[in-house]
Amino acid sequence: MVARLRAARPADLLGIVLLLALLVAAAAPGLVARHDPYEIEPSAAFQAPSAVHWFGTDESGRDTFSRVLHGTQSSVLIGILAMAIGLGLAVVLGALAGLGGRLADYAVGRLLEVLFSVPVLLVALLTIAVLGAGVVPSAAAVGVAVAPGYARIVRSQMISARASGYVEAAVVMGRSRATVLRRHILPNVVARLFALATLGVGQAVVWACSLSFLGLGVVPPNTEWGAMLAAGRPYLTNAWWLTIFPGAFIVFTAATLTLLGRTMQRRSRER
Amino acid sequence: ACGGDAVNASDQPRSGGTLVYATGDDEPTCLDPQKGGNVAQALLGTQFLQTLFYQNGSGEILPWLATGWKQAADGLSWSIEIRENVKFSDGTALDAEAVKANLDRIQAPQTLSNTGRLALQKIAKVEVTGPSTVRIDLHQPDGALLESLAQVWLPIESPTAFARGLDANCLKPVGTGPYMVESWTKQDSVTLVRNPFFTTPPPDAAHTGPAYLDKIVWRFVPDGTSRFAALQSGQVHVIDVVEPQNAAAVKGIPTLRTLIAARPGEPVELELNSGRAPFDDIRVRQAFFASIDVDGALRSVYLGTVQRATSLLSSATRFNVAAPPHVYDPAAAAALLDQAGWSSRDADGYRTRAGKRLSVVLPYSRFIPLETGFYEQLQATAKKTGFEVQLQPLETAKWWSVNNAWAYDAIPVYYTKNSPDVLRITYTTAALAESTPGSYHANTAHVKNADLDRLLEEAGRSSDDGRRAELYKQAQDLLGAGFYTLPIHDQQTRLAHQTKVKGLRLQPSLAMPDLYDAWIA
Amino acid sequence: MRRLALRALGTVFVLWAVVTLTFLGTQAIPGDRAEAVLGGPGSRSTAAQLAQIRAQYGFDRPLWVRYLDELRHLAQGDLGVSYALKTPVTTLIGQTIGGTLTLAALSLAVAWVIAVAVALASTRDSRIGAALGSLLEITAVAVPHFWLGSMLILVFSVGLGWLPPISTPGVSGMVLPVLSLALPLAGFLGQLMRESFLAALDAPFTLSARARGESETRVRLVHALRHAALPAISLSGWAFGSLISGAVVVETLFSRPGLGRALLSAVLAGDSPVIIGVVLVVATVYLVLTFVTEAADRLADPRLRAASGHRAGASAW
Amino acid sequence: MPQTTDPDTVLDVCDLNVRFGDSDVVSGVSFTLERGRCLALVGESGSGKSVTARALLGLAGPQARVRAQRLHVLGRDVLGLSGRALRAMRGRDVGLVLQDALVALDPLRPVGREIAAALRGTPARRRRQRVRELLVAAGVPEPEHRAAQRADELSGGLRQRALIASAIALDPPVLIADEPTTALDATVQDQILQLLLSLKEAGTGLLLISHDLAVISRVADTVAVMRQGGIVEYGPARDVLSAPTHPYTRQLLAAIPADRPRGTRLTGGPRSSPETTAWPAGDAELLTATALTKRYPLPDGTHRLAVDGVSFALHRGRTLGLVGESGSGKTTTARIVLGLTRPDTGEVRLGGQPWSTLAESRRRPDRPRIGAIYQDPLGSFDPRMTVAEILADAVSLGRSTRPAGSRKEIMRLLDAVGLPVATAGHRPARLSGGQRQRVAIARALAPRPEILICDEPVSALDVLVQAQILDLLDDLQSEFGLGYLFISHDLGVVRHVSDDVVVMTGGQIVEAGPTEQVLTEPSHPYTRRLLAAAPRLADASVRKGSLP
Ligand SMILES: Nc1ncnc2c1ncn2[C@@H]1O[C@H](COP(=O)(O)OP(=O)(O)OP(=O)(O)O)[C@@H](O)[C@H]1O
Ligand SMILES: Nc1ncnc2c1ncn2[C@@H]1O[C@H](COP(=O)(O)OP(=O)(O)OP(=O)(O)O)[C@@H](O)[C@H]1O
Ligand SMILES: [Mg+2]
Ligand SMILES: [Mg+2]
Repeated sequence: MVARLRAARPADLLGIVLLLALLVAAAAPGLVARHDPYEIEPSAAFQAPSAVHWFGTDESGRDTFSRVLHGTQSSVLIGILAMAIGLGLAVVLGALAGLGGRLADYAVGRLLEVLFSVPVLLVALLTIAVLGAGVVPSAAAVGVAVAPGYARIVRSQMISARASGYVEAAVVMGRSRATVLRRHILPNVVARLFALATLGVGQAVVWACSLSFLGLGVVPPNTEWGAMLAAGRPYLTNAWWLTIFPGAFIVFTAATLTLLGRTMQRRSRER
Repeated sequence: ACGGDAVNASDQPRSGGTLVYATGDDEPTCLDPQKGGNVAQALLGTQFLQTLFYQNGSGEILPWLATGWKQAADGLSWSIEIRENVKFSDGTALDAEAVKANLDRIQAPQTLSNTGRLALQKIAKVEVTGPSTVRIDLHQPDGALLESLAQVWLPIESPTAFARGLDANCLKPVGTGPYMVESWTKQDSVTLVRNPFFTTPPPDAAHTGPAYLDKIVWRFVPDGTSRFAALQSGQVHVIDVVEPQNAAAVKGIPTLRTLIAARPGEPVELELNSGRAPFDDIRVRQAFFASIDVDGALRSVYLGTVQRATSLLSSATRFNVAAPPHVYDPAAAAALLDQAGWSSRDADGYRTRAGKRLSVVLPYSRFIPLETGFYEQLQATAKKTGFEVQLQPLETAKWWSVNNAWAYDAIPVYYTKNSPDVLRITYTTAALAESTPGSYHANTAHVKNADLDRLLEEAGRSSDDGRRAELYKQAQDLLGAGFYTLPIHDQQTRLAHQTKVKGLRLQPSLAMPDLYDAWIA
Repeated sequence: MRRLALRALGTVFVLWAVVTLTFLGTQAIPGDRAEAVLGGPGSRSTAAQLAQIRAQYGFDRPLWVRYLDELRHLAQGDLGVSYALKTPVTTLIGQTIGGTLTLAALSLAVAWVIAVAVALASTRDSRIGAALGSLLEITAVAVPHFWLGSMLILVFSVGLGWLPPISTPGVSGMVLPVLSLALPLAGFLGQLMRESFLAALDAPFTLSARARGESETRVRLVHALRHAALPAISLSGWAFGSLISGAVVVETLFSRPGLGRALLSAVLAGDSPVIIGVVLVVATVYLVLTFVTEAADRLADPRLRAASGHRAGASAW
Repeated sequence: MPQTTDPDTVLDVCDLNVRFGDSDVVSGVSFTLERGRCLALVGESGSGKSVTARALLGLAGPQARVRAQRLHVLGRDVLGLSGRALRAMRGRDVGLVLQDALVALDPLRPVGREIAAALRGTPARRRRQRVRELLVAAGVPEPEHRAAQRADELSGGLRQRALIASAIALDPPVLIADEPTTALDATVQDQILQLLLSLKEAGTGLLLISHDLAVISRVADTVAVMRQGGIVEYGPARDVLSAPTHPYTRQLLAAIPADRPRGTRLTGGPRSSPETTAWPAGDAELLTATALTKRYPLPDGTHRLAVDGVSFALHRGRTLGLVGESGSGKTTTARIVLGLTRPDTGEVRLGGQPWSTLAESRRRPDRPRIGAIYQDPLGSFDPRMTVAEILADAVSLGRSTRPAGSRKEIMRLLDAVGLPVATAGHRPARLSGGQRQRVAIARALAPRPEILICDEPVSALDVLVQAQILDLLDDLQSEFGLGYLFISHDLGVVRHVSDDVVVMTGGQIVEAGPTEQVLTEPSHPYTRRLLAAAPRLADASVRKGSLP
């Protein structure tokens, strides 16, 4: 572990440190944030950032720092959930196309083309329109919307794994299709997807926030970043902190995860 | 309650120019307010449509497209004189036939009028009695008839234009106002130009003759931040639906000014569905009101720019009776709930009765002028007493469905109307519309009270102001004692404009902006 | 010839499937369709009115009858009339498509210019420079459109007063919307390009170009850039599609009339003719663009002209 | 140290050192080169040959730290030149033919343009003509047509020649050719060497880099043997190749399989396995292939006959060599034998039983009887598995439960292929090429097969490693009585390892028989052409006499 850490580049280390910070914020926001994120205090509304309220307070006098920190949980949860849904669908579709023979491949290929030609956001909007607003619907919407993109990747990875030398070597050694799939193809594809998923969580967080901005995200008073942004943005000119900080956290989280995902991609390529 | 910039005498009004108005209200689906009938239509319609009567700042009815009127002794018939030599902007003449055509049209079901139709419910028939006189026959006396006919939702439009069909009329209604519709680019803007046939300025206008402005571009800018930024950067001249924080900011900007006035009717209020549990119990309703800190919310969310409403009628409506507002009193609320049997609490701190949580469904929508922060504070304070408030942000159409289906416990509403008769429309048993389920019902609080019905019916029939005042007071007291409605703040017209825009005023009947006198310095 | 015919057939199939999916999607939106027609603030519709509308629009017919009806109309080129706006969908799309396509095309172009500039400026020599470059890209990708748009408004409209916060037909009104869309995309394209640009700079053929005495500028412009552009070109069709999604947000933010905003309000209002019409148009544009990017791909990469068959698709979104 | 006084001296290098980070990749290298002469740099992979060459042009890379007492090209000090002067020098004074010809030309541009890019100072209208002349000079047929094609539309040999054409575009007095013939067919290799020789005769000073001593012996006047960044032996080619003084040079020479009879060891040292064989003697037929044909559809609707009427048999304890130029159908034949490709007609029988006609599920139980090793061993390993896991998987025959004693079996396999136990924990990607090939062999041996199909198993390895692998295969054969199908395009290797040999071209077998007979008295003209082109040490008699 130490040796591996030493081999890491500064950017990787930065990614890891940031991720740890993020995880702490998601798991135990109370450790750092001293205020109750839901506690209203109308008389303390719109206070600029200060020693007491690091990120200022919002229109209900709630502490923005606490809210942002507590928001990590739902935002990251949405990101992860969306990714899980998206990748889950993608693996099913991609596996069907990559391993299911020509007909299945053709059918899935057409389906993906169809899904690709429908704007991502529309798929998300329709999902929300059907499911209603909330954390899970938000995640489902983003997941369903991004699934075709990942399905394409999974498909091509399945195909390239299937055509790889190691699969051929396994066939020559007399391994059955099931064994080859279980021991070689799936583990290799899934290992790559892990990096991809990390990249995707960041983007999913961003997408989910966009839904919130359009008024379709998480139901108040949930401390999700997108919802906070949507609520704080009207006060952009008078209380900039309500827009800047949640936004910065979205960027920060998405960037951290992207950084990490890229590191993992590079590592798996180097291996 | 309303007013305009006093036109500075040293500034000579200047003709010409294009005024850009950015509205934050929804884009109408039809420019003809006879169809449907909402505020968005009224805002635009005020610029190119006019009514038979005009209501001035003190609530008096003045002639406008009508020149005179006479009520029969039994109160069941009105005869109205129509102004002569008035032309619609398509060049056709206004006459008695045209007025009858309009009143009939509003009542016809295929017109799909809502606001107008409700206002004319008491009309039995309209008859042309001369080239410039009509007679309106009623089922029962209607003290609010003239007030109704002074609302832009009941405008007099060109019957020639009606012949084009409902949809065509929606695109380009033809009226007698100072401007006329030139074009409508959906989801962008409506362009209005000066009406060359215009002869009928509002009675309290600052000038006569044609409007000053060549053109008005009425842009739909739903995003409040962008709207205000556009005003600040000089890109637009006037904006409406100015958000409180921006209204506060205008005070520090010398080139900008606000123009804010209450609209008549019922204020923005929270109504409790007394038709189902838990709010079928008056104690629970009372406890709910006592567990909400309205004042605190208004002060913080609205930065003190909005006054608490104290009456069931807007401060701009005649006969409103100020009552002491409900105060935030968690202790009293707790006591009431204990009495009502909601005495135990569950793990999340919410009150329960017989294993059922004290839960309140509150659907709201963006078009109701209350900020998200207000709902959140309501939710947070009510939680302390043990109410679980389930907020449901909904899109407009969905919100109406929920409303029509009675699927709410508390619901924010408002009703714009220039008459205390609004109470009859929204609180009588008839307004429950129980005979047709899934239908619109104005009685959102589900009030079913024969005494109240009687009071409001009589008030609606009466034309004696003294009697009306008495009846409306009794009605308001009765409603107040029932804890159905929590008034929050008056619905307002909230404009901000460049100081170089002069002569901007509001028409008192509905407090709609009127750009007839407006000019750009 | 045969290939073209097959392709045309495939396109028709995709469009049919898109319509079917969207139709089913819109039908799944809860709520009364008649309410969507009468809807809008203050609709206050009576049951009689709703029933009237249901009969008039045929909402009470079975799903498959409505579906077949929809297909029949679409096949005749009739996109129907918007429930909410009561305008023919073709008119509505005609009014809005230009703005959205211009916005998307300009954003794509600007994103490309930025990405190419970043790629050309990047080297392996300076670690700090490289780290900074990739940090900027990663950050750009992570910025939500609407937040970026808000920040741009705050700085350039409210603060400096240089550019209008709500869009105008002129150039100045385009700058902020285009930037809001282009910067995140530039980050994405930049990542793609810079990586393959550096790979190309390390490739033996650039070494041999240097060994021939070719200048650094020539090596970068003539050799490396073309290689770097390949993955970005392949993804541009996809990127254009994603810009349409971004347009929903940006058009709302900057109050621009456009397909995106039309789509958003249609979804919110349950206005299925508009949803289906817009999606059909967007899908068509997407398909045309895929065709164009494939052609561009072939132009930029002659290897594809020789090899038949299809290449693996987008690697990320 | 030689001094630069001679005006004929084109390269003068004294005490060249190149560092990457904290590792010295080249240290203390010195040599000179004169006009019309050829200096060869030989040595194993990674010994610093290419870095030395690149340093001469100032192209060692931005991370490289280059120091030297003298680094003179045509009397000018490269280290003191500005970037602009360096660029002016490249191509004009020194031409460089890069190691990887297959990827050294921009795949997106026609080769004509690539060559024209080197033609600085030539007026634009003259360039076309000049490119044509250069292609002709480089021995490219149909120059007009070729100039319009891109590198990947050309065969390896043509690419190599196009690359040379671009390097000699400005007639530089010095030409550096880095492994110009590696990975080429013998016939093509021969053509390239002819071209280099003619350049040398025309007065160009030639710095030739290769790890192939046979190639060097044909062209070089002087040889410098490099090892681990330094020159271990430097002198006239004849002396170095016939009377090597440094043990390393001797090792290199001994490792050349060409003309070394079957069974002689290439690495020196004793056999690792006991001489006694555990397998019954006798000429048992393990596998027969009869009249195999395979055709592949082409994009234009026609077909290519990849394999056309191929028949042969594999015997216990014997090796069948399969030679032929690229594209002659060797790999396709191997895949048919392995049951990966179904032949259109003809049949493969395993131990007299049907094999190629079986359904895959029926074939599976007998699969352990045939093993395979490939040219690219790395690609044939699951990248996530360590060596131990790979071998355990092979030992357990794919059953996930590990049989008792599998660990011992793994150790035995590692030992059999001469790998240290420590390698068990590594992933193959971290091993050297030779080690990887050993792992591949160990894996193939695990199920105790009767037959090993080896498709170009040593083509990617350098001579010394190649020698080790060939010896290992030889040992294993005598120990276990394996029958080998050994595919290679390298006649020298095939000659060394095979008992019998078949020669393929265009999918057909043109000649077959015992190795010595086919390769000493070829009857088919194609075989004769192949043999004539095969490089060998220029003077075999000299070499034989000098061997210890
Ligand atoms: N840019 C570089 N950075 C770090 N190390 C390098 C670089 N280029 C070459 N090396 C190292 O320098 C050593 C010598 O490399 P070089 O390419 O000169 O070997 P070579 O003798 O040409 O081998 P081969 O026969 O395989 O071509 C190798 O160990 C290689 O890993
Ligand atoms: N899957 C395939 N589809 C189409 N053509 C193929 C396929 N596999 C091989 N070929 C063609 O069949 C011919 C024989 O190929 P094969 O790989 O057997 O040659 P080879 O002798 O092994 O060549 P090399 O020495 O380059 O490995 C070649 O022309 C090749 O292009
Ligand atoms: Mg080398
Ligand atoms: Mg081969």
